[in-house]
Amino acid sequence: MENYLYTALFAPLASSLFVALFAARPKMLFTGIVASLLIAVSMICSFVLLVDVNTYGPLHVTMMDWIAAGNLEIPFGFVVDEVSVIMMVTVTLVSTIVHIYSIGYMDHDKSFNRFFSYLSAFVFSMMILVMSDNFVGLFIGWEGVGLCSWLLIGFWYHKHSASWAANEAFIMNRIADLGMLMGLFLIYWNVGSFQYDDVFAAAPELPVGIVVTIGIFLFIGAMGKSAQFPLHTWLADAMEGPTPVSALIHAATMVTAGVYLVIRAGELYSLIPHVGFAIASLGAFVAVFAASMALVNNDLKRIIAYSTLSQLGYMFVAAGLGAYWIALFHLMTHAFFKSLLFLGAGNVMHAMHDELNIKKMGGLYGSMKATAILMSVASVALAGIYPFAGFFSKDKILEVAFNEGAYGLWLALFIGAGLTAFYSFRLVMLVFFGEKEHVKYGIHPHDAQPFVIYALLPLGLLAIVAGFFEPTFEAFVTRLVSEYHIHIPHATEYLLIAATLGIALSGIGFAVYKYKRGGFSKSLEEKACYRLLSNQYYIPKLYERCIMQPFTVLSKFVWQKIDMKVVDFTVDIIAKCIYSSGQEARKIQSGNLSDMLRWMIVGMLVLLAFAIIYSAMM
Amino acid sequence: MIGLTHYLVLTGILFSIGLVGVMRRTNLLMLFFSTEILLNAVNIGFVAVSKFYGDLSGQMFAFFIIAVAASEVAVGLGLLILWYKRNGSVDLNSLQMMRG
Amino acid sequence: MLEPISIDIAGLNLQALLPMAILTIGALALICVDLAVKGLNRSFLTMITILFIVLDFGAVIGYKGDVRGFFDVLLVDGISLIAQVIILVASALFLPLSMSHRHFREFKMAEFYALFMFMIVGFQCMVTSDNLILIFIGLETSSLALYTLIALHNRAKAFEAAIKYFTMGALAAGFYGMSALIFYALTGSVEIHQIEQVLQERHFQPLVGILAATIFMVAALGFKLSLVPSHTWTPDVYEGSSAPLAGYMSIVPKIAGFVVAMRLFEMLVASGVVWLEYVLYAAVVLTMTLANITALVQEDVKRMLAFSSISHAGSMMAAILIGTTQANTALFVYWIFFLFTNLGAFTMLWIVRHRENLWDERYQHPYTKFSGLVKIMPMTATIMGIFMFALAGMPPFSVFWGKLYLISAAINSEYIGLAIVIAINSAVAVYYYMKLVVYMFLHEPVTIDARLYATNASTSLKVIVGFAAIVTIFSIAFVEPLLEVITHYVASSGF
Amino acid sequence: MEHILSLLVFFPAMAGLLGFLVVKESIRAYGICVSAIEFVLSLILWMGFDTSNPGYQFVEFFPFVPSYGMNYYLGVDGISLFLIILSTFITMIALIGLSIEKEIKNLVITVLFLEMTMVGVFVILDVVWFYAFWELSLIPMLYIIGAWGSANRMYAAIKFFLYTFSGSVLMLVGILYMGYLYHDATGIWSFALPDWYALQVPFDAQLWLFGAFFIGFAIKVPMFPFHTWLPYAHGQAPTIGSVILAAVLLKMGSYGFVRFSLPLFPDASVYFLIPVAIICVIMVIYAAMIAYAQEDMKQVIAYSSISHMGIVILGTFAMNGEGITGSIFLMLSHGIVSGALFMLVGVIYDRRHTKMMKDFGGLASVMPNFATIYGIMLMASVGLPLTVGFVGEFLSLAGFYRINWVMTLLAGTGIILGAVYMLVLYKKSFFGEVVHVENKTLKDLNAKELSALIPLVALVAILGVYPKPILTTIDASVEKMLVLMDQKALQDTTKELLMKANTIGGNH
Repeated sequence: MENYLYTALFAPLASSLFVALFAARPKMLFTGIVASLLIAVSMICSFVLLVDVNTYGPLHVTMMDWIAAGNLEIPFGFVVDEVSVIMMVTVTLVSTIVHIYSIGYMDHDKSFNRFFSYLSAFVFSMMILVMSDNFVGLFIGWEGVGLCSWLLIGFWYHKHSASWAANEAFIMNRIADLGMLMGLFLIYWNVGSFQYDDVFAAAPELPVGIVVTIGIFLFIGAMGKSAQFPLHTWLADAMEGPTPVSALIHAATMVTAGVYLVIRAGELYSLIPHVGFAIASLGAFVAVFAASMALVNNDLKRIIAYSTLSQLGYMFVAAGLGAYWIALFHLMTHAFFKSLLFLGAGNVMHAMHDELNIKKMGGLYGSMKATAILMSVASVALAGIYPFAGFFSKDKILEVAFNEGAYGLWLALFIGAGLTAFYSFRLVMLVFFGEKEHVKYGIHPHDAQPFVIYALLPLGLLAIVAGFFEPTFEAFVTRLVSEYHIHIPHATEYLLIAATLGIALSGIGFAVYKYKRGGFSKSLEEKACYRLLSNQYYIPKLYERCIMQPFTVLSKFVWQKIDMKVVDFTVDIIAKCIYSSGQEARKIQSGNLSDMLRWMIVGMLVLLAFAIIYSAMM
Repeated sequence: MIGLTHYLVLTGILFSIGLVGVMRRTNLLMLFFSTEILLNAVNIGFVAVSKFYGDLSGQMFAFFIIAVAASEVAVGLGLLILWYKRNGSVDLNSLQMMRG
Repeated sequence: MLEPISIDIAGLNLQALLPMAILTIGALALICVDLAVKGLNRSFLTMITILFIVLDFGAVIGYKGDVRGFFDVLLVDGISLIAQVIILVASALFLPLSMSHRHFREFKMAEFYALFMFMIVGFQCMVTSDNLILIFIGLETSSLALYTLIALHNRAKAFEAAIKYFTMGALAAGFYGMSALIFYALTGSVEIHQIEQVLQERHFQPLVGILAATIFMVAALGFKLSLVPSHTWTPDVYEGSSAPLAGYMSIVPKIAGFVVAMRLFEMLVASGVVWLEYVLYAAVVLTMTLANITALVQEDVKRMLAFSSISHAGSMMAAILIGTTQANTALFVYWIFFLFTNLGAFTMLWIVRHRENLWDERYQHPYTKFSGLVKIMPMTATIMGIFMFALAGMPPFSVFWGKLYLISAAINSEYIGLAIVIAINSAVAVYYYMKLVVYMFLHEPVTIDARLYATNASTSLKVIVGFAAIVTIFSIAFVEPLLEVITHYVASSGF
Repeated sequence: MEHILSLLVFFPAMAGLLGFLVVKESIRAYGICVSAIEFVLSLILWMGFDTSNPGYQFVEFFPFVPSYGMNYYLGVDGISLFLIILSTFITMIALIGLSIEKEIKNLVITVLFLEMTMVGVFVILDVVWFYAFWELSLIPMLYIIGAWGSANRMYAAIKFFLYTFSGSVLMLVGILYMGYLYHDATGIWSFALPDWYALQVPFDAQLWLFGAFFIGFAIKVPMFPFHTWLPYAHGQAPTIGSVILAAVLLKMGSYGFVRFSLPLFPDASVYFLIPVAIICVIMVIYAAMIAYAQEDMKQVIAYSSISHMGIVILGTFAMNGEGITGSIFLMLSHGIVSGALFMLVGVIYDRRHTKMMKDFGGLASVMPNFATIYGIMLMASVGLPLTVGFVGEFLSLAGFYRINWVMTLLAGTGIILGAVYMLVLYKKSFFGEVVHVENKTLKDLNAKELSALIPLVALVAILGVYPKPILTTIDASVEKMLVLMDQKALQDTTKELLMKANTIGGNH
């Protein structure tokens, strides 16, 4: 089975390196095909491993040593267990589809080859992230996906906004990574190892304070990667990247790494439930917070991005409250329908010649039926309507919140569900139905190439049926992570389900009703509340004003005023002082013989005078 | 009775006169005179002390100083004449080519 | 009543006079020969003089152990031996510089060589005696000869330099006489070892007298050693005299002066009068620092080297202040290395000397003259650069080892402050040495005519430079033997 | 193999002397050959190196001045081995990438002499000779910066020289005082480092001596506030000068800390641990901020060097195997990465004769290979895992975490700020549209430049993925040094701190 493991891991790397050879050349179709094939190989191996793990249990290999210094030893070790194999399957599945999709999507791009190289590199990093058997290995993947995300967001580097967004994403992640590093150091100095097994075995023995600190630091890392408040702004800006990237990285896989981390470190977090609750609270807050921003946004991709944020919030609620398998389940289902949604959005963008404003679309159903259906399916799944995948996972999270007695969280999630349903269908309505606004701009949309649509079908299918695997999934995953039992009476449970379904349906209904009639009036956009939301609570502006600008000003100040005018100046002034004292001393050398003789005599006399004073004192 | 102290005071006075002369004079010739006064002041002291101790070396020293003073004058005057021939002046202030 | 004097010829130990006698006879003979034979070539004169110096050298190293002679006024001990060796070697190395490509009037005259030998005799007298009279005679003989040698260069600046040097020298002679008088009055003796004995018996009382005598002596020797504030003649005299003589002056008179200072001051510093230590300390620090900062702003390389030699003399004074065997050894080691390095540097200046002042109205060797020399004469520039870095105390070149040993001596006697001052001063000093390197290596050349820089070069000059360069670069090889020999001699003379 | 170290030190110098006889047209090839042979020699040294022996190997001993304890004493251990290889490697790479035509003969010969001094500093075990090589290395650098630099080169060269020279003269006083102490304790003069290691220096003396050595090393590293010579030196130096300066010369300072300050003065090192760490933290943040404010590409990298060296020193003062091994590895990686970055700036400077970021923009589309290599080096510089930059940085910070977590956190902001200035640089220069017409016709890397840069890229990846052979070799010697420190420590606090720094678990 080790061969499957290594194949699953290194096929993407091979793909990336192979394609990279042609990166500087003009488009070559085979690069896309080879990359897709290799990723597909990786996917197949992942599925094989899934079956294998199911049958024979986890697989653990140590490839080689990496770092050894002092007491520290870090190997390149990989573990395929119930959690990581789920992640592997999800990642490779979505990746394969995105690769195939990209062959169509990036068809006209002159950097076609480069794109596949980056994309495969991302898959490799993600595989390392999920497969590592230690925290530092995870950190390699963690940073690796960050790098690929930077490369891919800034893929169209000639656009200022793209490269800006890439940098923003990288730097924001770095901030969180620092927190994570601190967590790693703390783990090391208390456990002496980074291996998951060792750490989890030792964790119960550690003082609670330390476990809490570790938990907080690790979660700071997770917050960055999963774009939780207050490090969330990069995700929306990351939509500058090509749409397949958004689908793969910024919806299905990378951003869920934070959730994966919390699930992975579940044994640690279960020791410190209050930290878990804090995580859950933050998650619930983000769930509503992000959804509210999605309500008014007009940018096709940003809406979906906010929705991703919101869904990540849901996952954190589950993970924070200890329902790890539910978090993982939602992670998986979300990956399916959200990437579908993004890929559909990509089709729309292509059709609209990269127009993103949904106010300028409308009535696209006529020209791109397949996409419209797929996106609608995804939206329904997102909204959590039975029997679509989202219903099963999301509903479970609400139940968990209720079960824990965290009614506040439940309420927040409940509202979030309604909002989700509304904005999803606002999008669907504005894009596919209603007035054909795009005609004004002279655009004649057409649907994507057939193979692109076919590529999406598996995702569509999974978005519909994935929910039904819930019991199997639970049984499988809880072999590793702790089980979670819900003690709500059945009646209440059904009531809750009904309520959730109800609010979701009413959200959909409201959206459909309202946008069938041309949407809200313009006057609403003038309201303070609307402006607040459409400006994302002014948070980006706040960062700009309070962090970036002061930092720039301060940096300039430090350089020009402190470094040049104080530190360097001091050095120069010392040198100048010595030099100018030389100019002064030079005056002694007047060249006049009388002066020279006087110096001699006066010097002697002064000493004589001192001598007399000194002897008198003695 | 004129004792050692008186001679030594004389030495001191002459030496001071010499020093003042060295500091104040701007004529080279006068400057040389002043240095001669310095040496002769020392001579008086040596002879007096020598007599006081009844030791000959002081007087020997004095003789050597006289001899050295004489050769100094020879060299000094030679230089002075060279300078005078070249510059037509024996003023110290004409000796200021090199400075700084 | 004065005692009748009886002289025991055997007790005179006239052999002790031999070295001085050789050169005196040589000088007289040279003058006689010159009277008889006209138009002797300078090469003949130079070589004859060198031969006499070699003879002298042979006579000097013939000695073993401390010897007194000639009414006990001569004292040939370890330090005098080393000092004489240094004096003779330096003389023999500087003299061939007379054989430059261009002809200078003074080198054609037999008088020059005779005076040169008399001067050496003077220096030898200074170092081989602990009698204040003989030291005075030696001091004056050498000085008077030196004034004349400077004046023989026959330039207006040379006369000015000679007059300045002469006048200040005369004043210093007065100070010396006064100091000797006071010592004599206090102790009734003019022999340093007897003075020391008497003073120790009297526990250095009366203090004011001893202090006054010391002050006069500091002023007198300070002139010779160019200590602040009696240093003012140095740059002017160096500038006025020819490069070989300036280089010679930077080495030989000073080593003679140091030996005298060693004999006198170390006795006094050991007296336990802290104040004297302070005076010397102040003189050392002032001399090094003032000379260094003034050197920073010089425009002429020769003047810069003059200030540099003042500063080096300041470090040497530090050795005398410290006064341990290691310090005295350091002094000699330092000075030997300094001798070779300065020999090289001044010879280079002599080589690049041009008839006219092409680069500056006043200066012969302004920094600008050396601009971009590396592109015109790479070898010359490199060697000059090595001499400069050696003077700056850059390892592993010559002066560094002396400086190292000196600082170590300071530290071992717990003069940490002094060690730091020396160290900081060498950091300041590196600027002006480096300035020449910067001009030679980093500036663009002002002219591309290499001949301008070699008008005075001759084989003998080149040989001397090569020799100096080799010693400077491979100085490390000589450190161990030098240390061994010098430590032995210094220790055996009780310093 | 017996005299391989002497050969390593003096081969380049001999070759430099013979180089005077080589004609100008062939001198570049000559330089490359010599440096390649030297590099091979250093590799042979590595092959012959017994990794299981943490002590000095290939020792050569010849008493030069026995009466004063100065010897010709060479030896190499895990700490110095890779720095030697780094020196020879970087010299070779720098010569391969050399693009200067003017006075090239003098330049190549100077570089070969510089190589001698660099190797000498790392192999010599006699402290006076160490000082000699240390100072000698200034002269070739002075010449390189001053003669081949840009407009303000004189000022930069002189400042570099005077500043570092001033710092080291105080170190000389310290060295001699240490010799005195040794003589005092044993009655023998010795300046041999292994002898000194055996000496327990009294606590008060340790403090002063630490200070004296610190000034010399700190200026060389350079540590805040003694760093201001560095931006000028880098700003004005030609590419080859910057490459060698950043890659090797700065490491002499940090090597000094490991070689001298820690094992000779363990108590003082612990006593001054926090102040030094504060300086390091300031360096990291302060230099990173200044780097962000720069408009000149080369200055960004110059200041980033200061920032990285802050982490190196922090790791050194972690007093544990993780930190010190990490800091030495970080020296190597910084050498490779900053050398490569300076070389890359040189590439673009050769083409455009400007280093201002505002003059570029959109280079990624005109020079894709250049942009790729630059990107790789940039990522190594910000410490991305699986590049060489990560290993050292991670270990250094991890090591120091044991001492003080707040300062580690603050120093860790370096990885954020490093990303900020590097990415901004990359964005300004490589991303965006090509605005300047001159940039549209720029040629991508040529064969010469590629042959210089590709080995660096390969090393960045190889050492990032498999640093273990190097780490274990270093670590063995570091552990030996730590044991020595522990044995020598006079104060209980020192022993406690060493104990704490080197054990897992326990209270904080």
